[in-house]
Amino acid sequence: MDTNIANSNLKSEDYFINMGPQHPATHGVLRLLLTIDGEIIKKVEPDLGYIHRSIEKMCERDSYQQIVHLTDRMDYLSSHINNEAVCLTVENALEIEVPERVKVIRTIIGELTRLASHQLWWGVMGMDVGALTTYFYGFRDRELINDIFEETCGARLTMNYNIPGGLMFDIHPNFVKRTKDFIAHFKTKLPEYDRLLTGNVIFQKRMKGVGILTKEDAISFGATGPVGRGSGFSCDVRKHHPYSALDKVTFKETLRTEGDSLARYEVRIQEMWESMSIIEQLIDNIPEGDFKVATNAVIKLPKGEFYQKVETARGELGVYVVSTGTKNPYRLKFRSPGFSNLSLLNHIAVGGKIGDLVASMATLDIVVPDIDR
Amino acid sequence: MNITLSITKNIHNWLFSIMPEGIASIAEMVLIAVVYLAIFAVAGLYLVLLERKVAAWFQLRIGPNRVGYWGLLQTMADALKLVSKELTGTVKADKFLYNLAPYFVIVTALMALAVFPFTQEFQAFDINIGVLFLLAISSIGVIGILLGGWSSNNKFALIGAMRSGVQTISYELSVGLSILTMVLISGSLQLSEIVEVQKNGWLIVQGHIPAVIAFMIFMIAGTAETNRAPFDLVEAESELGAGFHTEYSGMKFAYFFLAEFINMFIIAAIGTTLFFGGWLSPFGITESIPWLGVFWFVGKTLILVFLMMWFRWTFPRLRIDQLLTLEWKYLLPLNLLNIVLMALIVWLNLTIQF
Amino acid sequence: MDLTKDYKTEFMTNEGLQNLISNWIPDLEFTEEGSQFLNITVKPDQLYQLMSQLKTNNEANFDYLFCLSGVDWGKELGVVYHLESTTHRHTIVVKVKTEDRENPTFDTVSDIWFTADFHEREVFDFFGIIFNNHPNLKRLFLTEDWDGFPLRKDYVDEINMVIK
Amino acid sequence: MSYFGNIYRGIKTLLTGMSVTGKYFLTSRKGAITQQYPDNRDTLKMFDRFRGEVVMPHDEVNEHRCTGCQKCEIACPNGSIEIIWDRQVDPETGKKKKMIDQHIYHLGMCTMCGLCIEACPTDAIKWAQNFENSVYDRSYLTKVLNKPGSKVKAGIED
Repeated sequence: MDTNIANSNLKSEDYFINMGPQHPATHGVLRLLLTIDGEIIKKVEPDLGYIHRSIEKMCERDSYQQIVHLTDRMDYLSSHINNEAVCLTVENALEIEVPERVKVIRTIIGELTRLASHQLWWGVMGMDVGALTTYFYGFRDRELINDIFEETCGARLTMNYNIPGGLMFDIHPNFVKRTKDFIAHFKTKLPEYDRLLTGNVIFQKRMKGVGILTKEDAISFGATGPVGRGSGFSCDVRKHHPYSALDKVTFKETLRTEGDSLARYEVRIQEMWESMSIIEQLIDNIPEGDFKVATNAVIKLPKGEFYQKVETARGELGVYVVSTGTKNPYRLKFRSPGFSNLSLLNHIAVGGKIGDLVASMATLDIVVPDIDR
Repeated sequence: MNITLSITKNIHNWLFSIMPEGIASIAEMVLIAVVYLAIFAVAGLYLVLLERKVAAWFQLRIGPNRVGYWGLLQTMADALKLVSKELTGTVKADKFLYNLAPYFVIVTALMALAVFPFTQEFQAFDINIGVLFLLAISSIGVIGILLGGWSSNNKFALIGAMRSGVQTISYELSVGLSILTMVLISGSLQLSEIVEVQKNGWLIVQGHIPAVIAFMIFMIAGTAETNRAPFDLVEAESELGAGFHTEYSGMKFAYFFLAEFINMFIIAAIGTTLFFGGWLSPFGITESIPWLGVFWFVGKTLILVFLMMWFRWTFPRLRIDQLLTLEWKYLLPLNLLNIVLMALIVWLNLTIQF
Repeated sequence: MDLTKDYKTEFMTNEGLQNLISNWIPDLEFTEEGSQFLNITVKPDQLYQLMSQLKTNNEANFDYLFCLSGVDWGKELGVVYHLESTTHRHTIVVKVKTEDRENPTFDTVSDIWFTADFHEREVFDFFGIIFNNHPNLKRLFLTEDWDGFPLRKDYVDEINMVIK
Repeated sequence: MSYFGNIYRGIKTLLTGMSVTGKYFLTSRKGAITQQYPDNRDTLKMFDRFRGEVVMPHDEVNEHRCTGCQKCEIACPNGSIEIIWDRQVDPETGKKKKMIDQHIYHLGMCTMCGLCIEACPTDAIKWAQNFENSVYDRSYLTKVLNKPGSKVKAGIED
């Protein structure tokens, strides 16, 4: 059929569609150039840069304390973990040992961040496949985490709670109680997520076998986080290169072998359970001690190159610092998970329908500022 | 022209007494049209409000509560806003078809309303092929959507329109066949007579198993026919932006929007008439007060409307191929089986009669 | 499928890796100074050969390119590749440099690791480094008509850049 | 028979989903999570640490704690803080001393990172919880934190 049309003398053109930069499913200002044949996707070409702020160039001008707050604006849903990545880089380079208390608090808030990010993703995921109510249920639970952040860190999204050497201030007295309350609340709500969306026959049909990514391709594309793990690529930085207090807790790295959208979806749902378990292991025994160690007012990293990776809600965030021994980094590169994950969109979407593209893009969980750093 | 308009005998007689026959019947038709238009424009707006309130309650929200007491004037304000908005369009749009499309949709939606018996006397248009008329009218609406999507010269709109064509044509079969199942048991195409038949028990009770199956198929197909979630591929917000009405603004958009809600009301009204006894009260408890029929009719219809809203705010959207799979592989074969079953039941006199 | 198999370690120390890799190509520079990983500096014309061997060799098996960054070292422009093996869990850094600032050119590795496709476009966008045989080398973030390469050290934009 | 089994299982999952939303529908009266802003402005209380804007507290005799050391200005990543200072003769000691003329804060450029408040050695500036910062003109967002005629509290040295 196809070849007949191709061989005929009829003049035919590809049908281009501009999805975005303002489009409900592209979660921000991502623009996708689609070539389609009826409903079938023939090619997806992302066009980036609509909100590029050149954070890497700005970092070359800022001091190490100031860099931290810029990372809030990259992947704003894992802002705490991004902050942590920069702080860990600086602390490792200076060979500062931060107090146990700091490590534990960082880990707890990091996991709360992951939970909040996955809750938002779940809500938006449902919306992308057309179930609008999930959005509000996801946000209801995320609001509680945001309240915890606001009370302790002073901000709900761009928290900037980490500084090189520790934390900006100690946790709020209510922190432990609020966190426990939240865990107790969310344990009753997470099964509801499954009942509402996961089990739904329409949802299952929409997700199963859609956007398949094999393990080899996942590794080759550098797909990390739930995207990689949904394909069976064991890429959890928390497991392989534990940082902060993550070496003291036991948790399971969720791995699935199917590599389809449903696998990526279920990895995230499972990760929420694991994150809650990590928080539960730590919340009752936050060690006493200082919340920061004194650093010089002007931090100068020794000459050399430093690399630190952490696991954000989206995957592996790498911070690569080239230092010449001055108070500014000579070159600072963020290896952001969203960037690599987006690059495989064309690979998994070709041959599917427009609805499949939206569904698999939602399971990639793209945050555009993370890509347009 | 000898159509019986039986809405109120008094006005009919009065009009015919003061005017010659031809003018009087035209005047009566215009009068009734204006009354229907006014009632259903307002009713449509309140359906929108109901949808928004119901959605809010499903979603842990409060819903519109600023304009008027309890937000009751919210959709009125929206309509005023839409009327006062500029009508925009694309440069290369096919202007004639582009402007025509919304009227197709809204006119067919309003026309279908004419044949419903809201209560014994309250029916504009009691034709003996009422059910057939409904099916015919409801299939014209899709032409408006196709025209709108095609003439907008917008790629998203075109995809939406093509989806709409595929979807509506497929699901009309199921709507038609499930209605046919009920016609088998009622033995008439005239809506007022279908209601009369149900004085011995609503058809969903009379026809028991096949009627329940027919009702389920009718609700699914009816939801699809009105392009509502989970079958809202035509609009598919997260895929196509706004689908076929992407390029419409102001009042033309409002026509599409209103038509969607009136269509939803029509599907629910057909369901009420065919399955739940129309304006008949349960067990005849208010038979002595005829005008309460309107209350029962609207009440039953709203319950079905609520069911469709419940679907919408719970389920994810189907994909286009799954939509067709559902119709051609599940609903249609089941429907055909169901007709045979119903025919057997009617033939062997296994219906339940009170 | 046994997922725990991934954890089996045939981890190679930096010396082991150095011994292994130095057999393939002569005159590679190895250093561990000022970095937590083993650094290899390779000449541009040997880059592709080294990279494909790093991926395909069973003992090395660096199948995961986790970071690809362009760096402007002042006089030289270069690219730094961070590689990890998902089976053996060892890490290596490969650097390639050129002094040609007008027309810096390296071979692409996007056919070895698919992720390099986007990363190399990013490097091209910000450093102006051209990758031979890249399937789709054009600006990724910036507009097609952008003048200059912003992350180079000699880039000046007096209007938009705030210098402290 | 798996054909009918599929239909049965499918409908069951759909009804499960509807039961979840249905439950919330029935309890919607007390379950609403909407914040009725601005109706609840009287009862709305922000958390103590909430970062709304930077302010400089003054005591009742119009004295603040800012010595004009400019550490906040250096710490700020965006240049949101500008300090205009002067060396003036301290009337008490008779020595020349660095005094602020204006502590200018550009709220429109501030990213609420909190580094200035961390850097301040004399706790002269702190966070206020006011979050209603929208104004009709951008220039209103540039604020002078020290009040007119105010001076530094005696005995505060950096």
